[in-house]
Amino acid sequence: MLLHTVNKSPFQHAALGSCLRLSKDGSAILLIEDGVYGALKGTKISSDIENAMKTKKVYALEPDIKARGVQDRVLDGITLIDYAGFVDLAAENKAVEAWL
Amino acid sequence: MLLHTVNKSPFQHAALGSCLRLSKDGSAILLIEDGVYGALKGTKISSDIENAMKTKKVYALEPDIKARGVQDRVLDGITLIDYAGFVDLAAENKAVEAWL
Amino acid sequence: MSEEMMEEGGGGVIKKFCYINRKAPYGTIYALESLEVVLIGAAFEQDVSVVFADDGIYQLTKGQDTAGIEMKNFSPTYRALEMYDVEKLYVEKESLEERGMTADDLIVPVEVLSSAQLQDLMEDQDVVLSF
Amino acid sequence: MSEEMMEEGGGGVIKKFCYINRKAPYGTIYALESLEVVLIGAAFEQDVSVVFADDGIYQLTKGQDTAGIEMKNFSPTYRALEMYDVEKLYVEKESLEERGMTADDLIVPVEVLSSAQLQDLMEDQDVVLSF
Amino acid sequence: MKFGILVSEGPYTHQAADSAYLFTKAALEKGHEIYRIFFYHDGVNNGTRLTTPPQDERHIVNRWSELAEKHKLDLVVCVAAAQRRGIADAEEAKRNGKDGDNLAPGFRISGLGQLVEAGIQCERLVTFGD
Amino acid sequence: MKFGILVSEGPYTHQAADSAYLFTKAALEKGHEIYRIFFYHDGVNNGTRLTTPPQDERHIVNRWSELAEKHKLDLVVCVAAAQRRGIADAEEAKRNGKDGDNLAPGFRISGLGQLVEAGIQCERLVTFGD
Repeated sequence: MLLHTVNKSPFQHAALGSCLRLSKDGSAILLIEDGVYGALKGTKISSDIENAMKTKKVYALEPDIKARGVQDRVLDGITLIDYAGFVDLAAENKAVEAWL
Repeated sequence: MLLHTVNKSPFQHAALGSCLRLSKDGSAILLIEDGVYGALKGTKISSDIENAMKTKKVYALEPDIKARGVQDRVLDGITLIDYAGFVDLAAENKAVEAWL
Repeated sequence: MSEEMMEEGGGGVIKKFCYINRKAPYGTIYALESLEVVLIGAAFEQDVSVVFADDGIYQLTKGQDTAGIEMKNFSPTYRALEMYDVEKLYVEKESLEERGMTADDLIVPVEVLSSAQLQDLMEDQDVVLSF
Repeated sequence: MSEEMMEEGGGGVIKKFCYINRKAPYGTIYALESLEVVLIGAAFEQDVSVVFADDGIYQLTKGQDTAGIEMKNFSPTYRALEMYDVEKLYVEKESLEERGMTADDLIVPVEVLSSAQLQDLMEDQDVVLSF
Repeated sequence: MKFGILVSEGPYTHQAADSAYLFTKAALEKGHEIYRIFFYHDGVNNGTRLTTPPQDERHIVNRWSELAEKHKLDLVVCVAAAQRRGIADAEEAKRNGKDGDNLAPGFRISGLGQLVEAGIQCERLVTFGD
Repeated sequence: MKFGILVSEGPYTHQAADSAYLFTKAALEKGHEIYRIFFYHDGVNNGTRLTTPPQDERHIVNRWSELAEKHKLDLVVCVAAAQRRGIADAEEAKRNGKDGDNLAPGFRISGLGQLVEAGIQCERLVTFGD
């Protein structure tokens, strides 16, 4: 499967929406940089990502989460990883698609 | 009143939405660069701009419209202007706010 | 560099300056470089308002820890704005709500305004700088 | 510049390369510089697919006239892709519909795929380059 | 009328630099005064003389230099933004111990105060960015 | 595993350059090979030696140069993108009639073919951009 990375805020950009629409069930989605705002509870897009999590695995880069001070708001079921974990995900999946 | 400029595609960015929400009735909105995609008929955001046109004046920069090959799709009621017209609008309004 | 000579170049004019912050910190540099303008601008003794809307409110999130991305955490600087006599900080209510946040989640005291109130505030400005 | 020596550096390997274009032309340079990669990449004789989705479909709009913004109109170059043996051009149906467009509005013949078909196509690739 | 222009993005990558140039030219043609053009964020990259765009593309940097010479424009590159991005005149380069400089003719490097001052002095400040 | 990295944005303005660096470092620490790091679009601006960021900020360009020296990395700046944006080594500068150059140590300028070739040779190509 492909690893999909999303680095844009879902409140400002359509990138996360496009990724969710065009990624296959069973694939992995990694939220990085401003993309980590998509990993949070209680926002207007939380239900979109919760729906996606029924069929896809969602990760968020912990250094980016902590930088933004949102570590206490991460949705249950999202796996936090560090850069080493990002490298592992890239290696485990067949190719990496960046939703720029 | 303020002149509001929007230079982002409404399909990729939230800038046009923020501009419509935070600009006052009676003010002028000028679509430039990729923002001109917001001036077109038959798109999923056409009704948003049509609603806005009930209370605000909407302009689009013709050189940007033509560059993108969309001159035949512009919504009725949107005024096309050139750079000289842009300068006039900036001069006529009290200040210019760019929705970046 | 003739900057020092120009710093007081306003010549007694006082204008209403509004800085509008709509972008999140760290993902791009706009938030940091906007703050640098506000700090420099404070020396000109204008009537300054700073607005945070859309993702700009994330600039003020408490508990930022940037060690893991090797960038400087500049959020404490917002607390210093008061010392520069930049005291009018506004946050849009709708932007907070969309993100499930309240003013309590922010690192500095702010005035929360509705979209309609913010429209009035911005309409009243002489100079609007957007970042 | 040792580029010429490296141009054939593939050493007989044939991979499935997919270029994904999701940005409009002219507002940013990504569309133009993506096209430059596709043209250079054609010399490597890989199995190339070019996908246009989201605002990327605007790259292919007929009737572009850039004289008024003093930029080069690069849309005719998409017609030249065939001569470089880049023949698999795909456009997402949903992206067209959201913009009120059909394949007839585009400057080159393309295959229109649903989101689901595009998912399958992308999942089948070895290398995905996004612009 | 007295205009100030803020350019926040670099050449070629975003259209902002083009829009700012065409707006400035149109304002001058209409008889307005351009008090200052301030280059901030990646906008400072408009001020490097080392670009060599393809022959069939507009030369954004030279276009600014020529317009500045013709109309005596004040093109100001923000020093703090320039230091982060590697834009330097000979004086800046020397001060920072660099063995080269790249500022284009017609541009000068100065502080952020020049932007605020333009906001005070100009009747309109128009921003082109991303 | 053999990785290629594509960096599409310049230093400081977008986090992409930081993310690419931290990913590369983590990959090296895990024993992977970094076949090449290719700088395209504004990413070419990572390769200027003229930056002087504030003392309390990371030095993005020097960080690349140091990592390249330590791990013998191949840092390739796209020539076409570099010409548009004013990044040049001594040879490029001479060819284009420029009176200066600014390429940082550890970087080299080459063609876009180097990106495609990295896509062919590497088991994974990871893009950092905007």
